[in-house]
Amino acid sequence: MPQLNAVPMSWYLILSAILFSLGVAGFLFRRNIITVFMSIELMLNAVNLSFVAFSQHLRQVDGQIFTFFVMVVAAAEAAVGLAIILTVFKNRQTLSIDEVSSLKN
Amino acid sequence: MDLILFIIFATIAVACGISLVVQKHPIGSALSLIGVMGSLAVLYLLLGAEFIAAVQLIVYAGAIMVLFVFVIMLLNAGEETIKGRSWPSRLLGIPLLTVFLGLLAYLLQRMGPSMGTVTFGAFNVGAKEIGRSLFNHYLLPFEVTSVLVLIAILGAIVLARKEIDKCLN
Amino acid sequence: MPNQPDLQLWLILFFPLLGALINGTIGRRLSKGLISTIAIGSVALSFLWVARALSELGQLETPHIERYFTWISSGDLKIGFDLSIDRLSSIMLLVVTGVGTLIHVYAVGYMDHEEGFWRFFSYLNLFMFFMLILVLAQNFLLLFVGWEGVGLCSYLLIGFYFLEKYAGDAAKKAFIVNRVGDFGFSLAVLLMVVHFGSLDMTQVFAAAKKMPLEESGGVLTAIALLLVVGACGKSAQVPLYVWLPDAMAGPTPVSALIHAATMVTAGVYVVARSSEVFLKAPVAMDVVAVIGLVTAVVAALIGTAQNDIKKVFAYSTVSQLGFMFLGLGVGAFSAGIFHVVTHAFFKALLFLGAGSVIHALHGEQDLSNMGGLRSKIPITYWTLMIGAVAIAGVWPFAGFHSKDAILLAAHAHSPWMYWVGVVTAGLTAFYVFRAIFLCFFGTYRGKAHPHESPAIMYMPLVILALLSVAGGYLPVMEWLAPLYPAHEQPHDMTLILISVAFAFAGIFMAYYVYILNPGSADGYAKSLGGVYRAIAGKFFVDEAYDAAIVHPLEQGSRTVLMNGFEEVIVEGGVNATVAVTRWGGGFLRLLQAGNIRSYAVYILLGAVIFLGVMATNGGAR
Amino acid sequence: MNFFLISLIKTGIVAGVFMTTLAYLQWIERKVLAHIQSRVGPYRVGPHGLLQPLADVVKLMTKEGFVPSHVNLFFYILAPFLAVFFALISICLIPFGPSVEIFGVRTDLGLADINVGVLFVLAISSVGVYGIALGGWASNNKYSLMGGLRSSAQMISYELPMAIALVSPMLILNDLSLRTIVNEQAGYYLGVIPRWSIFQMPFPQVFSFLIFLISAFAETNRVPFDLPEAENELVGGFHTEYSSLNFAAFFMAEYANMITVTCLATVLFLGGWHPLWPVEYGSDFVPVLLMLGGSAVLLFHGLIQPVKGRPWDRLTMPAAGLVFGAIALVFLVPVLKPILMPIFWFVAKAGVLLFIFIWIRGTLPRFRYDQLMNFTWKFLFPVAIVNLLITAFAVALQGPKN
Repeated sequence: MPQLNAVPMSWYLILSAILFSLGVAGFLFRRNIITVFMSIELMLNAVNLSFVAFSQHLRQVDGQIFTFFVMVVAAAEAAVGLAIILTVFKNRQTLSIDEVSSLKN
Repeated sequence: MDLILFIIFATIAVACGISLVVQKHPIGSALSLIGVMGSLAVLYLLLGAEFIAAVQLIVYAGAIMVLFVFVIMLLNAGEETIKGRSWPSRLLGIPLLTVFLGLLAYLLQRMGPSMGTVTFGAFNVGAKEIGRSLFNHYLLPFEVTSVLVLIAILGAIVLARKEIDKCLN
Repeated sequence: MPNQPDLQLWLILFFPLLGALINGTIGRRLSKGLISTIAIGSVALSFLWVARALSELGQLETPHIERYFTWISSGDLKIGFDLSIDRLSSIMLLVVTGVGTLIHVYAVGYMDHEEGFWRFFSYLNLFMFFMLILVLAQNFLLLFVGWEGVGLCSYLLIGFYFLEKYAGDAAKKAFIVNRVGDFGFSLAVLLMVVHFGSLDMTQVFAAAKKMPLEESGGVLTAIALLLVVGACGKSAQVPLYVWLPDAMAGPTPVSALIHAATMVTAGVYVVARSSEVFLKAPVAMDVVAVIGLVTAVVAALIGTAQNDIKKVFAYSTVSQLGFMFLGLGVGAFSAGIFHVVTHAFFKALLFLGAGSVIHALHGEQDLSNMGGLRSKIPITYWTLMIGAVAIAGVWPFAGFHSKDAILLAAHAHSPWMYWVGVVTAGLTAFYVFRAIFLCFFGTYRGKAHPHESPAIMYMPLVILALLSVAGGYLPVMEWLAPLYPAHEQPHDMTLILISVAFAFAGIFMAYYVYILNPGSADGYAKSLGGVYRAIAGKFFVDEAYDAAIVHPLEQGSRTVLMNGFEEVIVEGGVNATVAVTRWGGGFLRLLQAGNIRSYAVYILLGAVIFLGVMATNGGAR
Repeated sequence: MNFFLISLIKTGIVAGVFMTTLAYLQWIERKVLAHIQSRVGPYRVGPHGLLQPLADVVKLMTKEGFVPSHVNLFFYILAPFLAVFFALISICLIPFGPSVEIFGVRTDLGLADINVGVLFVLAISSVGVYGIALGGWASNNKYSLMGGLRSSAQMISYELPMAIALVSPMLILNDLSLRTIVNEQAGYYLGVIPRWSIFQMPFPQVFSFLIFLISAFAETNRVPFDLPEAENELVGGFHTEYSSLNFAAFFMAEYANMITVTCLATVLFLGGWHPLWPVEYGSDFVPVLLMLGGSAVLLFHGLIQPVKGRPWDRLTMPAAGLVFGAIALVFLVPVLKPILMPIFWFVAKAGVLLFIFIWIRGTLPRFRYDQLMNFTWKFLFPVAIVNLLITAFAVALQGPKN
């Protein structure tokens, strides 16, 4: 048990690994497009966490810069992806990812 | 102190993550994702990344997830229906996932001890440093990202304009 | 180079380019007056700038070089965008811009009724631009740019009436034949790069000069011969002369400017420019001389049997170029350049005169439909006459001086060349005056109503006529003397008299055949029989080329390339690829069930494999 | 532990004051609206209606907390608490005054001060939308859903101009910590013009202040942007289905947001606790004079010339007048001065802004939804951007700060 005011670096990484795997699980076992999308966001967050942890470990800003970029890209992705989801729902009246299996209906 | 905070918020994060996966209703997943993000923001603070923590709240929790919730409400997405099958995910999903986790755990425990510990305030990065490095060293990626965002905006408008109008009135 | 005035030589290039751009882009909307003002103005401006530069430079003991920027820099090969003026290029500059200006003025009148006025003048200005690059270039690559550029412009202008098939064909012919020469030229340039590691003329020539003879022999000869190939292409020498007569398909000012005065002399210019190389390669010199002589004779012979007035002058151009090459070949570079100058005057004059005749007859070019125009278009008549006398080499007209300089040098080199040259000179006189007589004397055999050309057309004629009269007294050779090793210039009066006599003989023959007893020509032709047919058929060179090169090429590409390579290898390969792809796709399609979660599983599989590799060979440290 | 103790005390004080202000803000609003509409307003409960808020609270608490059927219970309960939580939390970041000496303890007036305070205020206000949106969605009612959707869309849209309007003073004051920002605004031009960021060179931030104010109206769902609770279109908007304490929670959230936003505006644009004109010109006596004037008026109306039909006034008004006088005297005590003056100025500025809020509610009609969106996207946003650009250029021209 380390002293109270110091967190082992690896714990952060373990946490991010757990979150990432949770995201993967969500992606694999959920059928709702939106939920799947959110699982992707969860994975991104997990990666961000390890980025920031490493930037702390290496005493460099770059990790946080990458996190920043990841966030921006995630925002863009969310905008477009949700728009796509809207369109899909309009065209097929379903959000189940297994039914959306052909490019044209 | 740090350790306690870390444990608290890590637990919250993991719990929310699990609930994201197991929640029946998308809104539930969305809220649990927000929970994850919030606790991650706190962890960022612990890691001395104030700016990133704030941006995490603003961008992720404040903008992206609002969009998610908005869309979920808009489509009034209900409980998900068991229709269609994906044999690969059924057969390979669980084993692959376990193997994945195992490998990650192995690698981590191998590199873990050499990593040392994090104490709060050891290395704080404020907005100034981020900005400096962003606008000097990472200027080109920044500009490119801005273009990407512009494209995304256009695409979103083109894709969803009619739908949103229709659903709003 | 220090302590030299900055003359902004680039402006010389810039004006025509600007004119070309303006006329080429928005010319369609401009009025004819504006277009012609721009075109003439730009050329005149660069003429004035050349004059100013030369007056600044004075004696030009050392060439004046202006280096602007590094154009190509690969490894230790640095090629700059450098312009230079030395005594040689100064003369060429004056001729090009001066004659060019006159011809532009003339063209305004000549092209007045034509379609694509703006197009014509933008091409013409573009040609001036490239020609000036060619002349001003300080390194061979830049020179090559100009070289190709003038080729392009001549292609565009020959094919100006691209709706007629013959124009298009002529253009293509000129282009393709020139390719042969350009290929040689580029090979020469590459050789220079290989052997001298530089293309800057001063460096190259310096290197060539101090290259010891034993090793220089091969290389320099090779370079020189390749240059000669290029020059033959551009200056229409045997065996590559065939494009020039067809090039008459273009408008007459073009024939005058490009295919008589300036572009075709580029070959001569290049040979003279790289005289250092040639002096170290005597073989190449002899080749040049022989080529020139053969060209002169052949072209002159063919010229005697042509009925198209422009064709006649075209062949005379070829033969005159032959004379120039003869001069170069026998080492009389200055004489050759001198002939370039004078020839630019009187040949431009002849062509413009012919153009004015054609203009007068509304596009009639056949000598057999002319005649008796002396009284109808007097100015044209007199100027043309002066030109004819000049080209015939009658004292004291321009042609006399330059041609006799060449012939004397030839005699000094090897007498038989002199005799052949003299005979050819006689032939020249004969066919030129044949054309003159058929055109202006006797009775009018045509139907159109001839009318004198407007002043804008005959003023250039008059100026050129004056130049052809007095041009012989320009101190060109003295000016060039320091550039070239002085070859003995024996003012052997007898030789001069002989050549003049031959000239007069030619004139008299023409007079006898076509004036004293007209119509007798056919009789002589019959009596000559096969020879005449051969001559009239241009020695069937074109047909020979067709049979030897063009037809085999077509057949070869049809059978070997199309049926063989294309269908078997290319299509076979494509089809094989298609088959493989289709088969593989058919297999892989089973994975592409369109189910995103399945894809996710595959991705996860990849990630697991990656992590496994990392874990096994101990990454992540 | 001293630190924890102090912050505990401070938190307690702030919380108490904040809550009371919330309660009385509503009373003040009703009064002001009433007077705008030439009514009297709440008057019966307690002297001059002063106990009205208490009565309201009691009423709300004693009502039956009715939960309609078919609601998603968890979120239905969660929503109001989220709203209140996010509304209350951001007050911790507001600095009310400089660091002062109280009973030998030097401390900052204000709870927390973090380096990226502005960003955090933004973050919290942007998260605040969930309460309303969820409430609207969870109560399983189309009007509420509309309200929720509208509020979320509207809040996202007004985030942008608000954030951009916040950025430009940041550029000038070049720091993100609210306390530093206020300190940056200390001092005067020519000895009289305060260096608040709405006046501060190189480019006075008047426009960004206005933009911030307007988008603040939208952020707090106030008139003229109260689309989410537009009575005449969607019965009660997102809180149609709510009653008793949950309902109260939403209202608390709204007023708390108002206060937070006004405090933020004060800190960012109006120079926080810095007086309007220098102390040497006697800005210290402003509160005294105000209070004395107020007490004089009260005493006059209470004793000499009472208003008809208000028997209680004879008692209450003089009493109030005396209280005012006492307060005025308190302001004169030199020991308390360094603590009270900054707070007075801060409260004064925030109060003026709050009054403007109420005033506008009493004056302007409600926007239509498309007008609302067009307004932010086609007017506010571009203006904010242009303002940001101009500021950036001005700052760049001015060169680096000392």
